[in-house]
Amino acid sequence: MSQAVVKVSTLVSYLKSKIDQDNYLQRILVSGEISNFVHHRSGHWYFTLKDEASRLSCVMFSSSASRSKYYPKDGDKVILQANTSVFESSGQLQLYVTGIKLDGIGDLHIQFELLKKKLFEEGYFDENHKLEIPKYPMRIGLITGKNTAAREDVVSTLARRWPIADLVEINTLVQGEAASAQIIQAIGKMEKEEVDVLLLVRGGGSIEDLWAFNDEALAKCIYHCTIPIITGVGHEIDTTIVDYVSDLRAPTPTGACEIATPDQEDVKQNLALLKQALIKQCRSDVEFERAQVNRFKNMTWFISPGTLVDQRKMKLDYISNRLQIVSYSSQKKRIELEQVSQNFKSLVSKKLHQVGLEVQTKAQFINQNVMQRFDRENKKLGSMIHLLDAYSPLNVLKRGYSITSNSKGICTSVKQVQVGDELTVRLTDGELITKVNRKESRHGN
Amino acid sequence: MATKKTFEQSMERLNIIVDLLEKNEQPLDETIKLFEEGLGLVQECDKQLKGFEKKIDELASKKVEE
Amino acid sequence: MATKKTFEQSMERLNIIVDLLEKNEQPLDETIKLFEEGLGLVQECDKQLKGFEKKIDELASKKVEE
Amino acid sequence: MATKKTFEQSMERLNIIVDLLEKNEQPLDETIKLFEEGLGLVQECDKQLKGFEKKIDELASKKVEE
Amino acid sequence: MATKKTFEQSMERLNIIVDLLEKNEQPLDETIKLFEEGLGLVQECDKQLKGFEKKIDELASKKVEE
Amino acid sequence: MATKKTFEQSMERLNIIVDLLEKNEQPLDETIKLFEEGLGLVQECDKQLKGFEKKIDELASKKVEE
Amino acid sequence: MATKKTFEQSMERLNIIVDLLEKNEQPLDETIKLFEEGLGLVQECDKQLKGFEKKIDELASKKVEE
Repeated sequence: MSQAVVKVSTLVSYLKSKIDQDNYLQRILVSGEISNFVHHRSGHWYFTLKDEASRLSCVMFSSSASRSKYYPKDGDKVILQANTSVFESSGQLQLYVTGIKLDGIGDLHIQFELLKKKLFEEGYFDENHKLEIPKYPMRIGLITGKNTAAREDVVSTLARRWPIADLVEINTLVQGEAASAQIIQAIGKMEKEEVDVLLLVRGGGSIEDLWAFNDEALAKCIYHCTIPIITGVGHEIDTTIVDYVSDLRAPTPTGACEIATPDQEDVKQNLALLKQALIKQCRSDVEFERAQVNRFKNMTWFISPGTLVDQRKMKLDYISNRLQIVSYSSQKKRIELEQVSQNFKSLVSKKLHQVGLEVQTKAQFINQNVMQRFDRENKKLGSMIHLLDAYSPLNVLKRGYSITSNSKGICTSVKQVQVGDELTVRLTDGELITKVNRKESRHGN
Repeated sequence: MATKKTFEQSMERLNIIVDLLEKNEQPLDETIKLFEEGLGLVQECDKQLKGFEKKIDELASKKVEE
Repeated sequence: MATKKTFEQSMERLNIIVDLLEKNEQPLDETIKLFEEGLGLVQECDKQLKGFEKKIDELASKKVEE
Repeated sequence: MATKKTFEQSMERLNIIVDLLEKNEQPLDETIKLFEEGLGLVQECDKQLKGFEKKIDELASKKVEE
Repeated sequence: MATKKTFEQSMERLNIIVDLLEKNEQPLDETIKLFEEGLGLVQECDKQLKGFEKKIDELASKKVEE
Repeated sequence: MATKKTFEQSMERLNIIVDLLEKNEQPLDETIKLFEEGLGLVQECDKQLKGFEKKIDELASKKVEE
Repeated sequence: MATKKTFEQSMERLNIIVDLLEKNEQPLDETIKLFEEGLGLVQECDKQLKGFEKKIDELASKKVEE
């Protein structure tokens, strides 16, 4: 065995600390039957709680026992409120009881269940009928017993949590036969007081003690009450009819006050948060808009509005330049004009030249023609002269012939001549003037 | 204005205002108005909360009388 | 004129004006008018916003004083 | 005449004139008249633009002063 | 006579003259007359063009001065 | 006589003369007469042409002077 | 008698005379008369031709002088 050996006290101490630290084992409710009940002279109660299978030893110290309305006896079936721990001296597991009450169904329990069933069936517990509890009540009604711990709990809780609210208090009996009637009356007064919320509280007790809160009339009064009512009757384990019919049930009077009120610190914090949210949200909204405005402010148009004109200026310059085309127009016209002018001048001089040539040609032709004509006529005349010369009758004279003529003409016969006649004899180079001396006729002729 | 409202109405209104501002759907003018109103409500509520000390004294005395 | 507009109306109009100026299709006279109006609105919005900013600062700082 | 025209009308007329001059189909007298008119319109437009710029500068400087 | 004609009318007449001269059907006297007329028209057109150019220069320089 | 003729009439006459001379059918006297007439016409035409040329030169140079 | 004849008439007569002389059928005195007439015609024609030539020269030279 290599394991460490511990002392029993160490083990017990360890066990005790384990159990004490377990929250599930603290303030638990346990049911069972009492046996071996001892009321010690110190005021502490010692007993055993058992059921069919198990048993546990219990102690209820005098501080708790003295407050208990119930006095236990062996054989009673009870419900305990207790913390679990180990009693070190005996090493025994023990319940340290803080509250005790009778369990089991007695007469009152039967009545309670019947009334609960009846009211439930009649709709008095209907959730839809329950009024809403105001979040920030400024006028809180409190109905409770005078000088009770429950009242003190409520008042101190209110002072701590929500001192702003006005407390309207009506003290009533909270136990006994007259209690429920007083409470009904108090609720009526509270309605007149116009409180925002009404607390109906009472400390813990036996079912008999709390019986006033199981009253049918009170339940109906609470049901019809126009003010939201929070009940805090008894401790956690105690449930009464008013708890079912009220608008909200708290486990304790303190709990009722806590439900009815906000914690002022929470509210202050909440308020601060809301304020921060307000400022933040508003700032971011304004900042967003500021960005928008700055965007506009920084737009080209507003910083250098000249850009609005630039485009138009360029257009104007462009068109103004294009207007200068007008000089091109005159240039073109000038070119056209010069072309026409040159054209017609050259046409005229061409014409003059052409006509001059024609005249010259004609003049030349006339000259030539006329010259040729002369030539021709000259030649013709020349040939005539030649022919005339060739056929000239005077040619025979060269050969020695002569022509004799008298005054009557050429003499071809002697008969034409008389002696004594004067005759002209023509020779090739002149004439002889002769006189006929005699005549001789030739025979044969 | 806010003084006539109950604390609860003021708080409710404040929450609505913060919601509206968070949604940010209202025009800027409205935002400013809401902001102003909200801040007024905060101050009003704050004032009420701070006024409790005086009141607790009154309460204490009242209790004694009963 | 612009003073009677809410901030949002002014901003909306500014958007329209800036769009128109960007397109630059309106006649010159119109451009001048738009520019003038736009400038006025920018100033107006700026003024309003500054007012708001101041107011927020004042209101927010008021908390500290109290 | 031209002073009663808006900038855009003048520019439109200028475009027509330039087109006519480019086509160069009108008689010479007409060309001169068109050129003269065009020149007048250019001066008019220039004047308007300068006026616009001046006005804008005034408005912008006014803005700065505020 | 020619002075009352527009540049274009003169040019038209000049073109007709050139056409006539090209057809070469008219007598020489007529040719001379056409030449004389044509020359007159050319001078007239030249004068008009010079006037036109001068006027354009004047108008253009006037623009610059302003 | 020929001076009263237009250039074209002279030319026409000259053509007739040339034709007549070409046919060569007229008596010599006639030829001489035609020759004489033709020569006269040539001189006349020549004179006219010279006159025209001179006139054209004058007109053309006149243009330059202007 | 012959002077009154044209050059052509003279030449024709000369032809007839030459023909007659060639045939030589007429009596001598007739022949001589014909011959003498022919001589006369020749002189006449020659004279005429010379006259014409002179005239042509004159006209031609006249043209040159001018």
